[in-house]
This record gives sequence, C-alpha cells and structure tokens, in this order.
Amino acid sequence: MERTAILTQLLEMGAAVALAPLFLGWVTQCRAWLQNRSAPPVWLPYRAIRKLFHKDAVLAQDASPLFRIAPYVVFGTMVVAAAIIPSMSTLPLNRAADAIALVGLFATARVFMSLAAMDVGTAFGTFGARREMMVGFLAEPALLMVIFVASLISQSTALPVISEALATQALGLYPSLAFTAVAFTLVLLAENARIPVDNPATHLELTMIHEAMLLEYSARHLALMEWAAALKLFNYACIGFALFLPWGLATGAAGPQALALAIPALLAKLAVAGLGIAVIETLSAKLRVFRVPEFLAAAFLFAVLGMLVHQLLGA
Amino acid sequence: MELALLLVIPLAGALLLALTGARPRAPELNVAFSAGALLAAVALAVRVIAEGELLLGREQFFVDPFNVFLITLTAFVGLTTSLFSRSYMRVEVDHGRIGAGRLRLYHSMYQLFMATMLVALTTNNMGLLWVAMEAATLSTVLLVTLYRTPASLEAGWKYFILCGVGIALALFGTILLYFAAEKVLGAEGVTALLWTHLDAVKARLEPTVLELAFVFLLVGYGTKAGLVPLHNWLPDAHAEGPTPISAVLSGLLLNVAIYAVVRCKVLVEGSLQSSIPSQMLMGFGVASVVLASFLLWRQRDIKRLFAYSSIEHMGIITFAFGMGGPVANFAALLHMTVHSLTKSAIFFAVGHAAQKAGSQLMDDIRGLITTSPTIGWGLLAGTLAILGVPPFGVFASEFLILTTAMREQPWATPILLVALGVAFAAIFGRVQPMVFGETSLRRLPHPPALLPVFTHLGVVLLLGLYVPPYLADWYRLAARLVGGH
Amino acid sequence: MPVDLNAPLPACLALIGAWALIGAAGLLRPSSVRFAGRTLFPLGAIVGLGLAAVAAVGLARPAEQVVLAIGLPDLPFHLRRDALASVFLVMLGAAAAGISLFAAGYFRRGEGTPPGLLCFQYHLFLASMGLVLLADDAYAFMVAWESMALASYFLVVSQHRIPEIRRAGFLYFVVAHVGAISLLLCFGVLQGGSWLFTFDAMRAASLAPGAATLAFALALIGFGAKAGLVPLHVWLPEAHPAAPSPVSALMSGVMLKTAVYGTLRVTFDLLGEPHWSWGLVPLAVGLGSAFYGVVFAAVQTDMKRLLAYSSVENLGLAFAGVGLAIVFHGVGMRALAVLATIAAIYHCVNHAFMKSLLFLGTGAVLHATGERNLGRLGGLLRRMPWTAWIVLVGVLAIAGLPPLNGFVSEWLLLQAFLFSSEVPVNFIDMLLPLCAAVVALCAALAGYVMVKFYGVIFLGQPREAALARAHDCGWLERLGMLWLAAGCIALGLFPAQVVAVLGEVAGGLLGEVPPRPAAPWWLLVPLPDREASYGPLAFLLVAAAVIVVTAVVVRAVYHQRVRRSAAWDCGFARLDARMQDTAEGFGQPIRNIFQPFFRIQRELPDPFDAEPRYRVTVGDRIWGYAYVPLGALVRRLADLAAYVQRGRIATYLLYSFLTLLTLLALVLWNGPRS
Amino acid sequence: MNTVAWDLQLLNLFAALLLLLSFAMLSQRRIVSLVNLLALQGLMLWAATLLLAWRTHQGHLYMSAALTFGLKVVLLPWLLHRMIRRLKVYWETEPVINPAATMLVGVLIVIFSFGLAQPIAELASTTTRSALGIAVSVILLAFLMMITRRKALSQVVGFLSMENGLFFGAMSATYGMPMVVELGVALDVLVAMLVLGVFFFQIREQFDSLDLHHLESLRERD
Repeated sequence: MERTAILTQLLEMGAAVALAPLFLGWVTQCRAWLQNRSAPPVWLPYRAIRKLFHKDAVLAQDASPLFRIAPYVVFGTMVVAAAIIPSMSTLPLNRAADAIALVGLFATARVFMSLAAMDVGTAFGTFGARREMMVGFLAEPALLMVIFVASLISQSTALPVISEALATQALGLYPSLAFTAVAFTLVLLAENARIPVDNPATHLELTMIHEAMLLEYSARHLALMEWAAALKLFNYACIGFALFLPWGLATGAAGPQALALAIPALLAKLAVAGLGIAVIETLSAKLRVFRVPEFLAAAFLFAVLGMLVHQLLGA
Repeated sequence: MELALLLVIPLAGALLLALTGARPRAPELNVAFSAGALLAAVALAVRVIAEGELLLGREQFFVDPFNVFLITLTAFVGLTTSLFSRSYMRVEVDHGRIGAGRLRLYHSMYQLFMATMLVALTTNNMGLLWVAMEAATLSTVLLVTLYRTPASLEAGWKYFILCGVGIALALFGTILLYFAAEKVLGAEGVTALLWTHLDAVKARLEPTVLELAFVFLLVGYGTKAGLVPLHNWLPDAHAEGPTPISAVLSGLLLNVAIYAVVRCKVLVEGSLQSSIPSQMLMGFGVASVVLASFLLWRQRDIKRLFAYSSIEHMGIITFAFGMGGPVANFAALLHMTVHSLTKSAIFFAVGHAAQKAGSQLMDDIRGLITTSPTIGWGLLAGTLAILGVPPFGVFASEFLILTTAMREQPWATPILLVALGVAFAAIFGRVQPMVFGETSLRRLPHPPALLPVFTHLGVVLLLGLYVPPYLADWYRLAARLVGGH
Repeated sequence: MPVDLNAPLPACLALIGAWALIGAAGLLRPSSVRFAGRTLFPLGAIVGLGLAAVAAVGLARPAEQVVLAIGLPDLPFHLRRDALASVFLVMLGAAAAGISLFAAGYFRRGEGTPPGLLCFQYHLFLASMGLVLLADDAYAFMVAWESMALASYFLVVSQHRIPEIRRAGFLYFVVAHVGAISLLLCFGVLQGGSWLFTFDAMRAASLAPGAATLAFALALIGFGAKAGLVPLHVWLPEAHPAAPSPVSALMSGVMLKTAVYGTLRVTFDLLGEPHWSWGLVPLAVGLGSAFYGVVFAAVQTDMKRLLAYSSVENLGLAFAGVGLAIVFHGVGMRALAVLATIAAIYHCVNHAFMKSLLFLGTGAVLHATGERNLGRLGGLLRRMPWTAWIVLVGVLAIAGLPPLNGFVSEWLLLQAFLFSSEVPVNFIDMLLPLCAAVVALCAALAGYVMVKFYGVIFLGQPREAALARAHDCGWLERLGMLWLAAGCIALGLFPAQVVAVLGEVAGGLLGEVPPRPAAPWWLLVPLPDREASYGPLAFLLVAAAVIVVTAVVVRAVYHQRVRRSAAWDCGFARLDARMQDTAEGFGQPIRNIFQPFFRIQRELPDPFDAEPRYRVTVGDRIWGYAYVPLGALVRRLADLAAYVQRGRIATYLLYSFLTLLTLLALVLWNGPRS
Repeated sequence: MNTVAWDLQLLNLFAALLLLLSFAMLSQRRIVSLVNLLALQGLMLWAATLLLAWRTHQGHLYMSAALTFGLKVVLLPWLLHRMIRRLKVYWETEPVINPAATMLVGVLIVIFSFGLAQPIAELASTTTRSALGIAVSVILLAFLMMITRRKALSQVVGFLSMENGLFFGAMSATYGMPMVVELGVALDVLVAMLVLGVFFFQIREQFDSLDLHHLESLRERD
C-alpha cells in the first residue's frame, strides 16, 4: 500500500481519538445550555482524562489480570473501529472488515467490559454487566437490520461502498432510509448509555448500566475506559454519518484537497449530531430498565419497516 | 443312520433319566444326551447339504434343507439349555423349591420334549406331525406345573386346555387334508398323508377343501405358535415354569409350530390361486406384533415381559412368511434362528437374575451389573439384541423384512414400525433399571453358567455383521423350498 | 503399511479399525487407570490426528469406494469416501485428538464404569462415527448409526447409580431409536423401486415428487432427532450433562454433526434435485431451535445443561444454513447455495472445536470442585488459571467475536441471508431477510449466555468455601484443551483458505464449483462480484498494535504505581460472596423478556420460614405438551389392550372359537374356487 | 325315491343320535350323567364304525371300532367315574348359564356346520358324506360346551366329546385315518386323561374345589 494511504489511515485514527472527548464535551455543553445551566468548558473531558492519568491506580485485592487488561482491549477495539469507519475518507483498512465485522467489534468491547465488571465480584459490577449484555443483545439485531437495509440498497456490506452508493444516489425522499435513521438513533442512544436507556452522569446504583461496570476502575484504567466510551460515541456518530449523511466524504482517488474539505464537513456534522443528541436527552426521561426491551423492539421494528418499505416500494 | 440316532438318543435319555433323574450326576447325563443329539443333528445336516433331500424310514421321515436347519438349531439350543439347567437346577434344589422326585420328572420330560420336537421336525407324515405336537404339549404341561404353586397350576391348566383344543382342530384340518389327498392319490391308505406325495400333487388337490383344511390347521398350530387371538396361554405358561423350560418353549417349540404352519401353507398355496392363506398369515402377524407390543407396557414379571416379546417376534416371522418371496422367506428363517438364540440367552440371564433376587418381579431385581457384571451385561446385551439394535442379527432380519414389506405391503410398514418403537420403549424402560443402579441382591450359592449366554449372543452378533456364505446358501435353498410367489 | 496418498480410503479404514482395536485393548485390563489413561487414550488421540491428516489429503482426491466382506449376504457393506465425508472425517479426527488427549488425564477410578470398559465404549463410539461418515449403503449406514447411538448410550449411563442419569440415558436411546426408525423408512422410500439399498442405486433412482418429498421429510425427522431440533430436542439437555465431560464434548462436538452430514448427503447427493420449498422447513425449524436453545441456555443454572442448550442453538443455525442452501439450490441460485452450504459446514467444524473446548473446561472444573451447579462456583480464575484462560478463548469464539472462528461462520451465514432478498419467489424474498435478524439475535444472545457462563464460573468471588482447594487440571488435559483452542484461533484467522477448501466440497456436492475470488491470501471475500470482505489477520494485527502502543505510551508517559485495597462496598462493610449475581439472577432479564417460553415454578418463602429459600425452576413446555401426552396415550392404549388378557379360560376359548368361525366364514364368503 | 339301503338309514340314525347326545351334554347339569352321556356318545361312534366296517369290508375299520370301544366306551368313562368318586364330587351340580341362549347358539352352529360341510359333501366319494356336517357340528358344540362350563371336569368331558366328533369326522370323510395315526391319537388321548387326572388332584389339593374361577389369578387386568 502506498505511503499516503497509510498516512491518511493514521491521520484519521489520530483525529478520531483526539476529537472524541471534544464531541462528548460538546454534547454535555449543549445539554447544559438546553437545561439553562451554566455549561462546563468544552475541553473538560480532556482535563478529566489527563487528571485521571496522573492518579495512583487502586485495584481490588483479588482483581485478576483480566481486570487490568480489559481497559486496554476495550480502548484498542474502539480505536480499530475508528480506523474502519470512513469518517473522512475511505481507508485501506476498510477492506479488512465490513459492517457486520464492526458490529462484532462492538460486541467484543462489550463482552470484555462485562467480564471485567464481573471479575471483582461486587454486586454492582455483575449487576451492570447483566444489564449491559441485555441492552447489547437487544440492540445488535436492530443494528444489523439497519446495516442490512443499507446493504440491500447498495448491494454490499462494506461501509465505504454503502456511503458512496448512498451519496451518489439521486436526491429525494427515501422513507426506507428515514425509518432506518430513526432506528439507528434509538440504537445509538441505547448503546452509548444516553438518557432514555441509561443516564451517563449518574452513579445511582439501581439505574446505572454503563457506569456500574466502571465502578471498580481508577486512574489510568478509568481514563482509558472513559476515553473508549467517548470514542464509541464518536464511532457511532461516524457510522450514522456514513449511512445517512454520506456527503463530504473524500473518496480514495480524490487526493489531499478533498481531505482538506472533508475535515470541516465532519466537524459540522459532529456539531449538528451533538446538538441533536442533547435535544433528545433533554426532552426524554430515563426509562425503567424493563421498559428498555420495548424501546429497542421499537428500534428493531423501525429497521424492519425500513426494509419492507425498500422491498415493496423499491425506494 | 444319523436320523435314527437323532431320534433314539433323546428317547433313550428320557427313559434312563426317568430312572436315575435324581442322582447327583443326572444333570451331566442330561447334557451328555443333548450333546449326542447335537452331534447326530450336525452329521445329518452335513449329509443333507452333501446329498440334498433324504427320504428315510419307508418315507415316514423326510429331511430337506428347510427342516434340517431347524433340527440343528433345536439340538444346539437343547444342549446349551441343558448346560444352563445344570446350574439352575442345582440352585433350585439348594433353595428347596424342587424335590428329588420332581427333578427326575424334569430331566426325563426334558429329554422326551426334545425327542417329540425332533420327531415333529423330521416326520414326513402329517398325522405323525400332529401326534408329535400333541406329545410335545403333554410333556411340557408337566414341566410348567413343576413348582406346584397355584399360579403354575393355573398356567398348566390353561396351557393344556387351550393347546389341546387347538391341536384337536389341527387334527380335523389333517383329516380334511387326508380327505382331499385321498381323492387324488387313491385310497390305499398310507401314502395319502405323506408330505412329499402331497407336495408333488398339490396342484391337483381340491381348492375348497384345502382352504377349509388350512383354516383348521392355521388355528390349530397357530394356537401353539402363540399368534394373537389365540395367544392367551403363552405368557402364563412361559412365566410359571422353570426358566430352562421357558427358554426352550420360547426358543424352540414356537419355531416347530411355525414350521408346521409353513408346511401346510406350502401345500395350500400350491393349489390355490387366491392369496387368502398369505393374507391370513399377514393378518395374524401384524395383529400379534401390535397387541403384544402394547401389552408389554403393563408387565411387572420379567418372564411374562419376554413371553410377550416372543409373541411379538412370532408375529414378525409369520408376517414375513405371509409375504412370501425369496427375500422375505430368507429373512424369516434368519429371524427364527436369531430370535430363538437371543430369547433363550435372555431367559438364561433372567433365570440367574430371578434366582439372585428370589423373585421374578422386576421391581425386586436391581443393579445387576454392580453385583454380578456377567449376568448384568448378558441380560443387557440380550435385551438390546432382541430389540433389534443393529450390530446384532435381529436387526439384520428385521431390516430385510421391513424393506421387503415396504415394497409389497406398504400399509403394514408404519404399523409395524410404530409397534416396534412402542415395544422398544417398554422393554428397555424396564430392563434398564434392573441392570443399572444400586443393588441389594445376594450372591448365588453356585456360580451361574454363563457360557451359553455369551455363545448365543456371540453367534447372533456374528449373524448381524457377517452371514457365512454356506449358511447363506443353506437359507436361500430353504427359502426357495418354502416357495411362494 | 504403505499409505498411498491418492487412495486414502483404505488408510481411513485402517485408522478406524485401529480405534476399535484400542477399544478392545481396553478390555484386557478394565480396572487399571494407568493402562487406559496413559497409553490407550493418547494412542487414540494419535490415531485421531492420523485420520484427520489422511482425510485432509483425501479432500483433494476423487471419491473412491470399497466393498467389505461383512454385511448381509446380498448386501455387503459398501463404503465410500468423497469430499463431503472427508471434511467431516477431518473434523472427527481433529476434535477426537484433542478430546482423547484430555480424556487421558480425566478418567479416574471409582467413577461409574471401570476405565477399561469406558475406553472400549469410547473408542467404539469414535469408530462407529467414522463408519457413519463412510457408509455407502442403507444397511451399513443404519448399523453404524445405531452402533453410534448404542456406544454413546453406554457412555451416558457410565455413572448409572444416579437415577437422573439412568432416566436421561433411557430418554436419549428411545429418541435415537425413533430417529433410526424414520431413517429406515426414508431409505425404504429412497430406493425408489430398484430394491438395491446401495446409495449408488438410490442416486440413480429417479423418484416421483411426492415420494421424494416424503423421503426428505422422513430424513429430516430422523436427522433432526439426532441433531436435537426443537420438538425432538428434549433428550439433549438431559443426556449431555449426564455423560462424563469428554464424552459430552464428543457428543456435542462431533456426533450432532453427523446429522448435518446425513441431511446434506440425503438432500443433495441421494435426492439430487431438492425442491426449493423443502428448504423452508429446516430453515424454520433450525431458526426455531436456535432461538429456543439460546433462550433456554440463558436461564440454566447447571453449566453442562447450559452448554447442551447452546448446542441446540448452534445445530439450529447449521440446519438453517442447510435450509437456506436448499432454497437457493431450488431456485437455481447455485453460487449462493454453495455459499450457504459452506457457511453450514464451516459452522459445524467451528462448533466441534468451540463446544468441545467448553465441555472439556467444565470437565476440568467438575473434577476440581465436584460441583456442576453454577450457584456453587465462582472465582476459579485465580485457582485454575490454565483452564480459565484457555476456556476464555472458547467462550470468545462461541460468543461470535471477530478475530475468532465463531464469528466467521456467522458472518458467512449473514452474508448468505443478505442475498436472500433476490429469491424470485414473492413473500419469501421478504421473509428471509427477517431470518437474518433471528440469526443476529441468536448470536447476540449466545454472547449473553457465554458471559454468564464464564463470569459466574471463573470470575468474581468463590461462592463456596470448598472452592479454595480447587486445583488446576493435569498437563494432559491442558494439552488437549490447548489443541482445541489453537484450532479455534487457526480457523478464525485463516478463513479464506478454509472457505476455498469448503468451496470445492460444497461445489462437488451441489454440482457447481465456485470461481476463486481474486483477493489477497489474508482476505475472505465470499462472492467475487460482491464488495464484502473480512480480513481477520489484518484486523487482529492492527488491534494488537494499537493495544501495545497504548500500553507502552501510558506506562512510559505516566507512572505505574498500583495500590491494592478492598473493593468498593458503598459504605456497607460486610460485602461477601453471596452478594454477587447468581446464575438465576443473570438469567432473570431473559426470563422476564421471554416469559411465555418457559414453564416457571417459583418457590417463595413464607414469612414464618426458619430458613427462607427462594427457588425458581424453569421447565420445558414442549415436554409437557408433546411427550407427557404421548406417554399417557401409549399407557391408555396398553390398558385397553390388557382387556384381552383377563384371566378367565372361558373368554380365551371364546377368542379361538370366534377366530375359527370368522376365518371359516371368510373362506365360505369368498365362494368356492373353480 | 329314497329306498336308501337299510344300513345307510341306520348310519344316519347313529349320526343323528350323536348330534342329539351333544345337545344333551350341552344342557346337562349333573357331572355324573354328563360322563354317562359321553359313554353313550362313544357307544354310538363304536356302532357307526362297526356298521361301516361291515358294509365296506375294510379290515382296519374293525380294528378302529375295537379301539374306540375299548377306549371311549369302557376305559375313559371308567377313569372319569373313578376320579369323580375319589374327588368326592359325585353329587356336585353345575349351573349352566342361561340354557336357552346356549341352545339357540347351538342350533345356529349346527346350521353353520352344515353350510360349511355342503361343498365338501358333494365331493366326498364315501357313502357317509352327509355325516360330515354332523361331525363338524359335534366338534363345534363340544367347543361351545367347554366355553360355557365352569367346572374343570366338565371341561374335560367337552374335550373328549370333541375327540369323538373328530373320529366321527374321520370316519365319515375317509373311512378313518391310517392305522399308525389312529394308534398315535388314541395313545395321546389316553396320556392326556392320565395327565388330567394328576391335574384334578393337584387343583383339588390347592383350591379344594374344581371350580374354574379359582384359576383366574394370572391376568393383566381384573
């Protein structure tokens, strides 16, 4: 592979890792504004991560090596996911994994996080792991149906090919894509522990899912876990852009000036998405845990409707 | 000369054992006589294979590949049963269930019973065949009531009355046969009842008379073979008598009865164009298999369970002979052999197991494998063999019968398979807790004789995997003799 | 003896014979653990490896036949090795090698049948499975098929002192026998009228559509009973936990796959042109079994029952793949049919390695702790590190996580489902993509089940004090598990090569060898004209690189200071092991969401209980709806039939009297013959 | 037209009497008179055989007549009477279950037997072919008697009456069976009687009554 491809690959991975906490900060800031609170600075997550890296790591007595490896594995998988998702341009590594492999990757991260949570053997860890897996196994089929609908339209499951096909499609109202977009947003909210499914800010034992798993972590492991969570949100956003806002992606052959154009496009899309997420979070309240299956069943239903509409109306 | 030897040895044995039956060496004598009979039978078989059919004793005795294989089988099982009865009776005498007088009666009747069966198999004269069958019934009645318990008395009475009536009807069938034969063969008396003559001239016999004769003969000898509507005596008789007798009854006497039915079918089929005899046989066969397999579910006595299993297998054999044709006949003969070998092996193991537990109720027999592995494994292997589980020979013959049935009588195959499945669940469900699990059985005073069990199962396993060529030709020859379309 | 490589069938037969001989050798000294354990089982493992190697060589060779002397006089045993049989032989050999190695260290004195007898039954089981894959006529197939069932039955009831194990053995053998009966009927229909029961005759016979459908239905029932498809699955969760772990590994790993082999053989080889509508039945039943199996696996509290239900799920997915292949084949989309068949066979091979590894893991745990109930395990990662880490590979594989092999077969299956929308039959082209959602749901739930399995057993605090004395397994057992884990990793990282080989096999079976896609060796592209690809090796390298870089950067830039302290207990001082999530707890969301599936009995403590206990038992509804009424029906019929035998001699005489009269009337009514 | 020879008329008379005796035995309650009727039946059989032997000048028929007389008229009834005395059942009576129905069934059986024997009779060359129908009905009536009886002894009498029917059938169809078979059958019947004797004493000893409802314990279902 020629050097420029590797360069763009590394650039994009670096950009993703760097931009993720910013995106998270931006979402928290929008939320604060909407709830007319004084907003924390946008770069607050960066400072939090830097602070955590300096602290001494505190581990439980009988925490096993799995507990200490898990943060690195989760962070690693999220970075690889970022390397695969064409946030700015089609990347050489895209051929290595298509959308289904991506879902598998997220599943790996989720499994490792759950196992680590169960390792210490406290009530909260196992509690969180159980709920995370429940949300996981309900969200995955919906996500796969979303990808299916997209691949039905573009005859392939590789993300760059899908986004390119959708980008070059004649502009127009596509109900199937609309339904799938709704489904995807619901899945995004569930997977990233946003408000309707789980409140990212809370540490209330009974309701937290994602936070429960990080309870035992401290210092650099917690930093990595937080960073990975931010990166996950960023990845999901990028998948959303690739499927539903495919314009502004530098296709492989376009060269450096297309890349220059792609960065502001990505930032703009991120801003819009962040605002969107904040609006949804302020408007909805957190569901009881056993309402989550209906929430995700709704997501699955939307995806299936999208597919049926595509099959029947061909749109 | 071998035939004379074959018939004289058991008779002489019966007489000698009548006098010395109670002495300590009597069981060995019994074994010796049975061994002698087996040697004579093997010699006769070799001669028949070499020279083909034999007409001996002024045409009164006729030996062809069909009945010589049954004779060898009878003599072989007779020998192994006498071996088994040697140790079984020693334990029974120790337990005080049998006195010296009855032991003498047992040994002499045993040899007499072997003699009557061998005569029935070798005779050419249908009348003599009837007399031999009646004599066989008489000798076994005394054996069934050996223990003098109320149950054995009742079993003996029912056995005697039902089989007596059955055999009487068979006599009337023979009379009608004689009547039809006399019209064609002239009335100078003796040759009219000889099977060889009847076989030669069967095309010209009067169809209506033959049909009626076949009905009487079928109901008569069918009662002896335990076919369903006429089977009621069989479970009681096979369960109440001493186990060696149950083994010989289930293993051999049923075969002789089926042999007689087949002899008559050959004659009747020759003269009739209609297939009524085969349909009757098939009807009896399917009815026996279905009813016996459902009756298996309620059994609590181990020997009654395997008696019903005998009814079921007799049903399969009758159904196969009913279908006729070379493959079905071959399979029926194979099934006869493996069934008598397996069933007698099972009764050997059951005998020892019942003695160990002191009762024939299956709930009292538990954990055989833990106390005496040989009996336990013997019973389990025998049960698996009788249920038609593949490596054993019973599956080979059932495979042939069922596949032939699929071609000629497709209606019968699902019924048979469902019945076989029900029987499988019933028998295996009862034998498994007996063989496995915790145990409370006490040891036997004398070591059990397990050589017969494993020789039988070894032969059945061999027949399942590899039917030696000369045996295969022997069966094919017999199958062609039994004929049918 | 010189093994000439272009005709490996005699070599395969020799190796299968070697297995039987090893088994027989076991009988010489039945009670000595050293003889059976140290010499015979390792020997069996080597023979297994040999068989895998020879069969692998045979993959590329053309099919060959041999007729043995044994069998029925006019139907001797015909044996045939073709590509399909070779693939399954490779699977059998490789899995058996690992499992036998594990078994060498696993069997100890005093547990059920003496080791020598166990070795005999074990190797007879292996030999009969080998024969099933090679059989080429109905009689040989049936003999091998039921000998396989018989040998495995003896292995299942090896600890026959426990009543549940006897009941499980009985149930297993009866269902196996019912399956065999329907197979016998299927062969009867299949021979079509040529009345030769060799498979060649069946291939030549052209059946009427009705007969072919009947044959397919009977074959599906027969093989479904062995594979544990839903209505006939009740024996599987009873029999597998009852068997000793290496045996349940062999049964789950390899024996269930003979059913998939049989279905493929009957549908594509013997029947030749299956109608597309046939495919819908295995597809629907397969997906139903997959969903049913995984949902029940999630609520189990016994680790081996959990794995047994997981086998039901995986076999369901395999049959769904086969069903899809039949649908594609029927409508003429041959390339996609090959893809679906590849997915099904690949899933069987994967499952053989993954599930065997997990069952061996439970075996090691069972020997270390003597406990099977998940409620009394926990925290074994610290005491049994070797077992825990190797089993982790199996857990990740079966949960379908990318770099490992479980993901590859699911990926292929989903790709196949993706194209199912192009099936030119209306309604079906919409329903099939929905099936993809069910496959995805099952895969996700499998992840849930495996997290529960691994988390409750190996992670967290030990729930019983006795677990502190648990010791890791011997080196032989580790070697066996390592071999299987290596198999999982290899199958996961080099899918392109495996799919190429399976392509030839499936192509040979379906009559169309797929063109090799032009892709680098490390990339798996299912169909040349489609833009989907998956390169696990690159994937793994990049991930490893990133993880190493992060670790190095974090350690280099920041300090490595670590301090140990008590786990966070929210201020509530007495945090003990019982506060962890129990197996029932972990299954609670599934019980709650999929309520109608289960027959739940709750035992709630009442306030006056001295020692209150909360117990919930989850039953199988199908047992109540199908099997209990069936048993009752047979018992009622038996009671009805018993009226015939009421003891009065007069009634018996009446029976024979009436039989005589009816027969005479029958003869008279037919009128005199001319 | 039927100036049938006088001996044929006599033969038909004996056959008719044989049928009448069967009906009588069907409804007889006292066991002792039952045995006497059996002896009478044997006598009729002997007379018919003797007449037939004289008419057809067949040597072996004389032998068969002598055998029948010795066995069926003298020995068997004597044995039965001795047993009745030893078992002290001399005065025992046995209620016949609704005699009217049994009679009706008996008549139907006779009609059925004649219908059955019709085609055979036309083919028979023997003079007494018409008696074949009677032989079949005697057999079936004896069968019916065994079914309706509740006592062991009367069941045996039914069995012997069936034997008489068989012999009469042989006589009328084919002038008797070959001598070796007749001897065999006679020997079997004699041995059967001895065995039954042993049975009676054992049953009496076990159940101190010959009633058959004691012998109903071996059953699947009550």
